[in-house]
Amino acid sequence: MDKNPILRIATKILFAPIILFGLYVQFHGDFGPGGGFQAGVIFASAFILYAIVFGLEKGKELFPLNINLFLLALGGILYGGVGIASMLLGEEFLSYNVLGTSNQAGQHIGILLVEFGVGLTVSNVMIALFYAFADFKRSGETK
Amino acid sequence: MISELIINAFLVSIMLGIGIALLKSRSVIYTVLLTSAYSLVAALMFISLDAVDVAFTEASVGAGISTILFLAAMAFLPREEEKNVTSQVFPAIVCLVLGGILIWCSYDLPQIGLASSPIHQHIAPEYIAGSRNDIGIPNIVTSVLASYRGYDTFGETIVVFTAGIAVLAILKNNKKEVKKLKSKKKVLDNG
Amino acid sequence: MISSSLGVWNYWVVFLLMMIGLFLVIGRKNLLKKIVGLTIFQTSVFLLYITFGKIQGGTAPILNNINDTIYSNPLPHVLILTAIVVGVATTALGLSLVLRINSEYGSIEEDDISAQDLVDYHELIETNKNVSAKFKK
Amino acid sequence: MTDIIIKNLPILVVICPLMMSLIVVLIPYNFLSWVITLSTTFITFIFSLLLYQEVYLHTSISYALGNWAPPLGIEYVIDKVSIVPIIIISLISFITTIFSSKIMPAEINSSSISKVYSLWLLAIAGLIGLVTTGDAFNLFVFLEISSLASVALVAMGGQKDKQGLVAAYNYLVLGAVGATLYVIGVGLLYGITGTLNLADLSKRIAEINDNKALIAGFGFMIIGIMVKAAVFPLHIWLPRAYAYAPSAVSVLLAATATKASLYILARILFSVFDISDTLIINTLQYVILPLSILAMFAGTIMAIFEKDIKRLLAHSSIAQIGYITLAFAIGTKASVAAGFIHLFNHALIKGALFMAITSMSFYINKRITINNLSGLGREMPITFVCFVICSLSLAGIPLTAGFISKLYIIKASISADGIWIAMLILASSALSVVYLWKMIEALWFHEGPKNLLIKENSLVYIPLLIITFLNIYFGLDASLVVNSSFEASEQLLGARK
Repeated sequence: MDKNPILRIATKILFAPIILFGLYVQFHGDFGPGGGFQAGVIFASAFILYAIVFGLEKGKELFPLNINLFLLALGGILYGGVGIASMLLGEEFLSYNVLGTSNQAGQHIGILLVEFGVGLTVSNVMIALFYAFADFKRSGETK
Repeated sequence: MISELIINAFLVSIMLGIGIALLKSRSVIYTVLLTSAYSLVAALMFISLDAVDVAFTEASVGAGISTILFLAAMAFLPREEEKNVTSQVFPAIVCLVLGGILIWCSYDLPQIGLASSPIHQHIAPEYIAGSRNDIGIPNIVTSVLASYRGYDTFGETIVVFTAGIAVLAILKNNKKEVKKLKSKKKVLDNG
Repeated sequence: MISSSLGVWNYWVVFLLMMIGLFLVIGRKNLLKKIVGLTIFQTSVFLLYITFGKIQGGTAPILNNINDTIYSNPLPHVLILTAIVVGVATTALGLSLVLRINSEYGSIEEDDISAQDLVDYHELIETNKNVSAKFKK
Repeated sequence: MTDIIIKNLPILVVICPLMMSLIVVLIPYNFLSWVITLSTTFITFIFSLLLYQEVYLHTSISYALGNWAPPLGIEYVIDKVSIVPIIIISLISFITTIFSSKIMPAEINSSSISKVYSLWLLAIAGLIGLVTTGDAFNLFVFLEISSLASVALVAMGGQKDKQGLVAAYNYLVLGAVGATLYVIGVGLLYGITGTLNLADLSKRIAEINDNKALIAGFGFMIIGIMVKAAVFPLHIWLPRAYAYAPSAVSVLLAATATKASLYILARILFSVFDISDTLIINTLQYVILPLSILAMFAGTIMAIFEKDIKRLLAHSSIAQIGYITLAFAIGTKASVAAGFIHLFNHALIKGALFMAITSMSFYINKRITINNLSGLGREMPITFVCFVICSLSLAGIPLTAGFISKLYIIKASISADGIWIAMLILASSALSVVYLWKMIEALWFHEGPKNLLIKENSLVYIPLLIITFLNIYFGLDASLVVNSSFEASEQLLGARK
């Protein structure tokens, strides 16, 4: 598949807009439909498309496995970290009110961070799942 | 309002058709594609039921990523399902009992779209008011998801994380390494 | 009258879809088909929840500045967002297990697998019996 | 700082393992990941002890997550009831983590150890979260965390024996079906009441009378949880999952996994729904009671004819779960208390038995069947003396923890006019001696292989010694367990009667 010029060029053209759309969905989730999950999946789809068209090795060069694993945990840590921060500031777990100057500002900051954490974890898990499934072939073949 | 219900009834009938096709199909790729179509129709149905966020997620997760995973897995799996040899009477009875109970209780379920039923009166109005006043975010689903029930979402992030780690741990084990490990271990042969 | 019977039709089809999903899970012997069934089963449950959340004449729960707007119930939407992601997590884990089972057993049919397991189990008991008999003298 | 900790204790017992699981996965050194896991489980145990103290000061703690007052937000409820399973899970997970230090690297290849410890912590956190939550849907989320993590842990057994994969698959599919049935039940109840908070739900259910959807919702919730709790005949996933999991995982799951679900079962039966309601009384009397009695005998008889030891112990677990549900089904305060006592004691007993048997597989690279147990008692005296003590405890011999729980179950059933139930319990206990004796006989009275030179590893047997000591200690001085259980059942049933 990596020989087909139409697919390669189409992928190169599409890659950036998909990421951009992912970012839009991520940060526009407060105002319209969207949020961390959807954005995470869209992000992941860009990298999966790249890996499908250019091959898994190229995909891994673009997005290495160890960074993938790190970000995968980081999303959850970010989410939990927001909760722990609010706990340290004297409120209950995940009460965002204390994070900002006013209650509403705190809620905004909290929701933004939390959604970002969700997006990070979801996108990286999806990429990791795809890598793991696509990679399975090779460990099967060497047997 | 009738038109909405007709659209719903139409979509749900398509889903029923896909479901029956799934029962009959023996080819794996056909099954996977039908599942994807099923999710897509479900997403349409969610839109017509006002659940835009859910529709978005179902379309991207259910019809998108799930299908990619199914297809990626299918590359290594047999293409055809073998004919069942054993009897399917017992599972069929279980399903019929389940469906029977649900249909039996469906008359006591709130009528679809009735604004006076407790589900719409009890907590939901507080979320709608709170989203405007306490949180200040137009998308109520986001404010409930991330703030009111933020802990559920945290749990869900953890579920996704768990699945990711689990799949990595399950698929990444090389047979060779296990064998090396076994020989390294103190092997006490009884024979 | 029409609206209520259409509504009941809606419920009933959702229940039928659940039955189809559950039947695929417990009635089929193909491991991949079981996971497909699970997806169908779960998606039908999502439909049930979202159906509960609908209000007649309502709109999507995104605030606008028009007064007297009726919003559909956002809570079921939130729950189902969670459940969808849980569902895909289950699917992914199930698929990874199916892949490994296929590479170990060479089949994803339940009957084949349990037949192989039974042979292994008897072998295990038999070989060990001989071993201990040797030691007992 | 301390007041922050005290204030947030209900969430800390869950968050601590949950957050650390995210960190452990990034640790490249296996030993370090074990150390972190061990300290996390230890801290969790300390937190749960502090929580125990707090609960007995305040009788019930409600913790509103995100500071949204329930039923708007999610609520954590710790009372004298839920503290029992929290203590069980955190205690057993700590002891089992010590046990896993040597066993885990022997069975799982080194590249996945840190992931396995991450899943290990996730399973523990999921179970504790399941118990602490006061929200019906949050319960589902934590149910899924714990079951996905346990499935993955069971699947790790597939590195040694391919049957582990099938066991994990069946566990996953049946667990998912159970969870989905539970979600249907919650959905139906939510549809008619409009709330997800368990306390609010029970208030609103009391106002509704004669609604078919209520009955159906109750039924689906109960069936879903019964799948997870492996109540007969929905137990079919359990024997294989326990038998083919890696050793340490078998111990953890056998001792904790079904306990949390059993607690949820009790909680839904008694505190969400009204125990004096005919629906509940009928369910207890005509569904759960007969199923429990069947479980007691079916599990024991399956165990008698089983040759694979881990499977044998798993079958015996089904019988023991039968005792617990039987105690719940009798439905008096004394019997529910007896159920909680057995919940605790069975975790200790089955944990110890699995630990003894699986520590053998550390020395002998084979599946353990009744035949290759021959003569090992003298080769591994420490391990198998502990095994014998805990077997006696399982059979219910005086001076052991198992005796106390049997005593209270029988006492409760007699006082509830169920002499025949007491007779059945005694009969099933007598049958359980058959399979226990079969193992003990093989261990101590059969001639064994001569060329074995086993040196028992201290890190493997110390946790076993601890847990055996607890078995004896709670057999001699059961006041702590008995009092906590009676307080728990008082709180669970007292409010409604």
